Amino acid sequence: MSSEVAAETASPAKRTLASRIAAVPLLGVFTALVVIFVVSCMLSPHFLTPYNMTIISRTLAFVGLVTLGQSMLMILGELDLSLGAIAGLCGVVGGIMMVQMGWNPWLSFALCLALGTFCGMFNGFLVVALRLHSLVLTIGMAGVYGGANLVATKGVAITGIPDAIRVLGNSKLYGVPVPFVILVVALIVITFMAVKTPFGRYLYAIGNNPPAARMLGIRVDTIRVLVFAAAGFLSALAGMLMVARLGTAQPSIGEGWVLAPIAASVIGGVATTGGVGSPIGAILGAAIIGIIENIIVLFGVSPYWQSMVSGAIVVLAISFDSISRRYLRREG
Amino acid sequence: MSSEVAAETASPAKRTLASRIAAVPLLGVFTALVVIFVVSCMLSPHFLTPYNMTIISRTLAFVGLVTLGQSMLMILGELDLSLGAIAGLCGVVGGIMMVQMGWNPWLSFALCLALGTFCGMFNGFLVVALRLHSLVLTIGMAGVYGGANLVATKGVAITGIPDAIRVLGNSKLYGVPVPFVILVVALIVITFMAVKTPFGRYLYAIGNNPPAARMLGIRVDTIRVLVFAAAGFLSALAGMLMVARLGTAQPSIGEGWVLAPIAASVIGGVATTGGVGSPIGAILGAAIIGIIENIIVLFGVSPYWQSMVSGAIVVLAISFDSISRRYLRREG
Amino acid sequence: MAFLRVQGIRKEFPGVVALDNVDLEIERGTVHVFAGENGAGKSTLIRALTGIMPVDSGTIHIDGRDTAEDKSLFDLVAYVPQELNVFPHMSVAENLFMPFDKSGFGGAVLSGSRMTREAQEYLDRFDIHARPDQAVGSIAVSDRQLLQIARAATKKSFQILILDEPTTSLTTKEIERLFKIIRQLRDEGKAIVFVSHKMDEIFEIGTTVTVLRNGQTVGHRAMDEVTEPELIRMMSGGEIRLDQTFLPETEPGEPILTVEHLSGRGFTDASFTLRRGEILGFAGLIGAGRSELMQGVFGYKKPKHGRIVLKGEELRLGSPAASVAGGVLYLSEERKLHGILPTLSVRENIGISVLDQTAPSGVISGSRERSIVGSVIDDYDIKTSSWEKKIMFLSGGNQQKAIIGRAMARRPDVLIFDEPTRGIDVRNKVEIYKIMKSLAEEGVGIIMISSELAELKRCATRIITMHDGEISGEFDTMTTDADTLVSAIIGSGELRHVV
Amino acid sequence: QDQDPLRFVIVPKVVHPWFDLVNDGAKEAAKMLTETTGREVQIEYRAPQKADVIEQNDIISRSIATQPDGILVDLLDGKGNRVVLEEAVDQGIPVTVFDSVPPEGMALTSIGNDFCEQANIASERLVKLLGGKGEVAIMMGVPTAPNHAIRAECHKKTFEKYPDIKLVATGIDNDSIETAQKQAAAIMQANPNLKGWVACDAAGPIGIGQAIKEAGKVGDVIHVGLDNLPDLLALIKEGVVDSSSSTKPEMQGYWAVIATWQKAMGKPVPKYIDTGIAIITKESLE
Ligand SMILES: Nc1ncnc2c1ncn2[C@@H]1O[C@H](COP(=O)(O)OP(=O)(O)OP(=O)(O)O)[C@@H](O)[C@H]1O
Ligand SMILES: Nc1ncnc2c1ncn2[C@@H]1O[C@H](COP(=O)(O)OP(=O)(O)OP(=O)(O)O)[C@@H](O)[C@H]1O
Ligand SMILES: [Mg+2]
Ligand SMILES: [Mg+2]
Repeated sequence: MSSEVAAETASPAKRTLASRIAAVPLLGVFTALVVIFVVSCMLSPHFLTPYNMTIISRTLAFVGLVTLGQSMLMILGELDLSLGAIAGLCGVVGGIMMVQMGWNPWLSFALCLALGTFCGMFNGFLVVALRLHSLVLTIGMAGVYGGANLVATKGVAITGIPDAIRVLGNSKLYGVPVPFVILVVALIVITFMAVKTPFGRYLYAIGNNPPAARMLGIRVDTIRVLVFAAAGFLSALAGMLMVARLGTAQPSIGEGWVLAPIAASVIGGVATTGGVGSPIGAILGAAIIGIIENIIVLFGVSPYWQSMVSGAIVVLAISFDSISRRYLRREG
Repeated sequence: MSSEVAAETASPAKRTLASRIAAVPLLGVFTALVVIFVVSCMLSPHFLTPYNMTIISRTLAFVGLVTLGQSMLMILGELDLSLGAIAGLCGVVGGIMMVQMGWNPWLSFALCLALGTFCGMFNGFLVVALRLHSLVLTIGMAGVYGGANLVATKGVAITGIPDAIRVLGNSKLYGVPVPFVILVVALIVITFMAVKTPFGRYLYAIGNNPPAARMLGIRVDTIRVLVFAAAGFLSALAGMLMVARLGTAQPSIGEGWVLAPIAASVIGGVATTGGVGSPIGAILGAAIIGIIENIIVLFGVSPYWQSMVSGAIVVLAISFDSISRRYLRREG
Repeated sequence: MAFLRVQGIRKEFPGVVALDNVDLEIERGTVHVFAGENGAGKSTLIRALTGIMPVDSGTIHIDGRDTAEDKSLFDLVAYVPQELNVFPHMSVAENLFMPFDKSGFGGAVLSGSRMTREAQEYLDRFDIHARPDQAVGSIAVSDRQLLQIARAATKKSFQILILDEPTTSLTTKEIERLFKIIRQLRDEGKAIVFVSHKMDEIFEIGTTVTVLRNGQTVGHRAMDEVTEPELIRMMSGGEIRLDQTFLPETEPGEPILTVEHLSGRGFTDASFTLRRGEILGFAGLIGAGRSELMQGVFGYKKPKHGRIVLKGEELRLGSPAASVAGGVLYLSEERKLHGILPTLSVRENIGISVLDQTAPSGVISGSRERSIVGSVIDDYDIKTSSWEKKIMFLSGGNQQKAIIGRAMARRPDVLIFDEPTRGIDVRNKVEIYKIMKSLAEEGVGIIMISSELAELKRCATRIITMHDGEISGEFDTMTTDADTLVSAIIGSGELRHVV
Repeated sequence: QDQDPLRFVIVPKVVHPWFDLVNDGAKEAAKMLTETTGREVQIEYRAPQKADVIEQNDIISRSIATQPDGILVDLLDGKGNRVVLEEAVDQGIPVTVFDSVPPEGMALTSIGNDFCEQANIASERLVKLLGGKGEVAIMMGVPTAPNHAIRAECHKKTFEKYPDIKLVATGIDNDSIETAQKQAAAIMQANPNLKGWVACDAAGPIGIGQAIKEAGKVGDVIHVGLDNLPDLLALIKEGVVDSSSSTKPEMQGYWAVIATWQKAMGKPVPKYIDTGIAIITKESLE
């Protein structure tokens, strides 16, 4: 470290290429993504078709929205394991409103986003009020929200979602699936927020050193609650878009959105200990996982091997990241 | 421990009752357990029957063994989300050895415990070698071990476990199910280790402050790997006992042993941040969860409400713990 | 009425009254010193003045108004805590201006270029060696401490600046710089509160002083009306001689630790020999690489090349466990990061390093542990309301004493002390010198890293100077004058061997 | 006559709408018995949250602890459930098995049909529609769920009988429509000549149907579905999915209660009652 200090203060020319690369935190995951993309293109002729790209980008959109929320929470040093359950609950409540109650679809959509925001906020409130680490609290809350879903639906999907909403899930804008467009917009907004606004920087500050942030007068608790709420909102959005996509409100929506967003975030450089990483990295991580899952099927990997292969690749991806970072640091 | 406190302070008379209670970390969870037990007895005439006590204690035995391992890891500041998958993998490998290969049952049993130990140790090795936080690594490893299970069994249970082994899961010792006896023995050994041996102290030291532990000359990495290995061993033991109980090696063994042990540990006072709590508290937490699940069914709660009720009770239990601890501290 | 006025403040923690009926008046345009021994309540009082810690009773008036009625009055107070409190993964500029609304970056969008520009001004003014966009985790400790002070000064509204032991990681040059800034601020009419255990600093900068003992105010004085011995007597209730030296009086024995051509991150080609029964001082500017070298010797950071011989046997490089097993102990300068086990009790914190005495059979004997821990607590006068108190609730100085006591209880052969008296009060400093002396006389080899040359001259028989990662000289304390040492420290002059 | 109500506990495989229909049938039978015999029959419904033998065993044993007059179970895996069933029998509680096969050597009445037959009906129909040749794919449900695994195995056996039928891919949907859709889309990408699909669970055929629609392959790829979830029926009506085969849950619940009641009354009971399989096509829906 002292050498860095010396090098940096004395002459910028002295800094090696490796240390410059290490200074770009997204480069590792971006490189990995490109490598995986290129390899996939070579492995399967069906990979780089417009249709397959549509599938990948749309799948990424749903899990990506949840990943955005989860990664912000992780930067803050928190975790919410109930985001999937919130997505599912909001999806089915939306279905109930639109179909069984016959409410205006857009009103129902908005109300469900509000519901998701509220659920997230409630988690945040409990974390703050009870001074609990969020991991276990949200394990419990996942049971509560998932249970509410079951109570509301009795496990039966709600069919007959109005076309007005279905368009959101199934149409394209200049050839790009609408959910993916929404993800990109959300990513831009959140990245801007994270990088350029005081609020975003406080996120990092709290994740870095909560007592110090509190001492400086940053409203740690308020910010925590807000970020939980934002994550709830994004999950509800993902859930509603999935309902729009499927045309039915499935009670099982969100079940796969619990661990994948965490894994994606870590692959993308967000530390589980807080204060490090970026939402954009997390989305790149989610893209890596999505492409791997896609290529495994395209490539005809036996279904019995699928979970092993994708687990192994997650492990490889984070190992690669960790090793390359250490190597680059040593060089720098 | 509390008696030690009393002995050391200059004037014990000055200390209030509340502060004495606060000084006994297990009292909160123990009280909660007693209250829940008494309420359960009042709610259902079927609760306090020998048969029901048998099923509660036996169920507790399996998840309890995993909880012991997970709580030690949590005290160390780590988490292993693949323990359930290890239990399942060891269970089915045991089945394959005993049934399909026709190996000696006890040899197979021992080999499976060794396999579990190895899997845990491998996780620990990766955590140490790659300097990763264990949460995400073990999400990936859960995929790997769970996938290996699927590859080995193609999802089909292996039947025909020899009676020699089945006795372990189904017989009783002085009216107590053998798996529960094994849990109690393991608990005593581990508690003794945690409280009375240097190794136990090192666990807490590392969980508190890893760099400081290293400076004290503690072999931090070795201990990490050992505790991961121990957790793998205990999970394999739980998996094998479950095979013994069922008489078939079910590929789904261990699926429910991922989040429950973490929730149990936190209810029992083990912090997810490391360095705090005790294995015995974690087992009390697991007992609370087990009794609640039992009484929910006895009481005839609608299956649609079950997950919501048990989630809410987990949230209540940790809230109660957190609030009472703060209240008592303020008093003291 | 004084600008800041405190009346009858009381604060109780479980088992200890940290502040007991404290009164205080601080005027603008003065530097007000809080003096007191470790655990006297200085930091607690400061936390009360900043509004971050509620008090049990008493009032605080700022600018004539009661803070209980108007919390925003605390915006007039800027505060630098005793412990380093930075955001390691964030940039220097961000650390400097956090929280943004208080430092004039309150808009909805942060301007990176403006921040960099203004940060550079602060970095220049406080002479901090860092770039605005650099991660704070990668700059030197002294720069972090200065950065923290600069951060307080970025608070646009502040009228009162409170510095809780700001000089612990600073060198003379940096302290001079800091004092210049403090004087500037004082002359601008700000009120400054300053805490330090270094007497010369207090007398150099202070206008008035309030002395605390066991949570009570024992006196207020104008600085020029009080002498050093008087002040020390007020703090400790006893007499302490400051001119005494603590050089071991026995002859050094055989070499116990030999370091040959050791190189690693932050130090190159270091060779030296430590003998039994001597205190070997290491002097240098902060950032000279002394800590790195010693962490390399100890094995906490693996050296790249070189050889270490301990008691005639080659020591495994890069293994603290092997060093500890061989009788080498290292006490870090960063006790929060490398020392305490925060949520464990004082008993467990001390007990952890004497396990080979308390658990020879593999099982810890409670009574043996209590007797060893008890004698450590007594010997080192560790102020704690109970042995079972979590060590994080002890005052900074008492944490330090617990860590030292713990190391001593292990009976090491080689003790590496990195800034042993940082944050320790005058009386306890002397206690630590005495301990080092008697250990040395028992045959322990001691390495003492210190940034206070005066302290090294009172304790060390030999002094090795380091500059920029390399050993720049080796001197006999008795025969070397301060100027020679200083020129070796700042790196002017050839490598010298005077012994 | 003993006027205490008779309590029968139903333990399905998992919380699932299909079993609500079983429950409805059971209640129907209970009502009929209450009215005709004058002694009240109560139905208690206790379901595992996950389709996992271990959890189901916990539920069964907790039900035994309440000493009911009969237990009706849809076994997840006869061999794995055996321990607790034996405990029930030991305590003199009548046990009836529905929708599944009782463990070997246990003399329990069973109601329902076998999954293999259900799968065979679907795969044979697909083969016939394809004229005995072409590339086909199977969508497995949850690989560890025995009924899903049995169906997958029987589909495979059927296809193996026909030399010109080529099984080119197998997907796993884990009982999720979304996953089914993703997997089906990818598999059709990788196998452009794919002509037919069969499924093994209720979620699979819906996801496959949606993927077929989206890929614009309606009419080109034939899909014989499974079960009768509303979405699937809609797809059949639309002509995206050819047909489906479905068990009759109400009938199973009804007859399981009758059999248990007979056993509880000490009357003789048949060893097996077949409730049949319904074939659903576009025509039968109209
Ligand atoms: N949060 C806390 N909980 C319990 N006790 C505390 C807490 N904070 C401080 N104390 C106690 O209050 C007393 C005063 O501590 P304080 O930190 O104010 O001392 P100090 O004068 O700053 O000492 P030093 O020079 O060592 O920094 C000590 O006995 C300490 O143990
Ligand atoms: N384990 C560690 N983690 C992070 N930083 C460390 C660690 N150990 C040492 N450092 C850093 O190494 C840097 C170099 O040390 P420092 O500036 O303390 O030089 P020094 O010669 O040891 O002087 P002094 O001992 O007077 O501080 C410091 O920034 C210190 O924080
Ligand atoms: Mg202090
Ligand atoms: Mg240093």
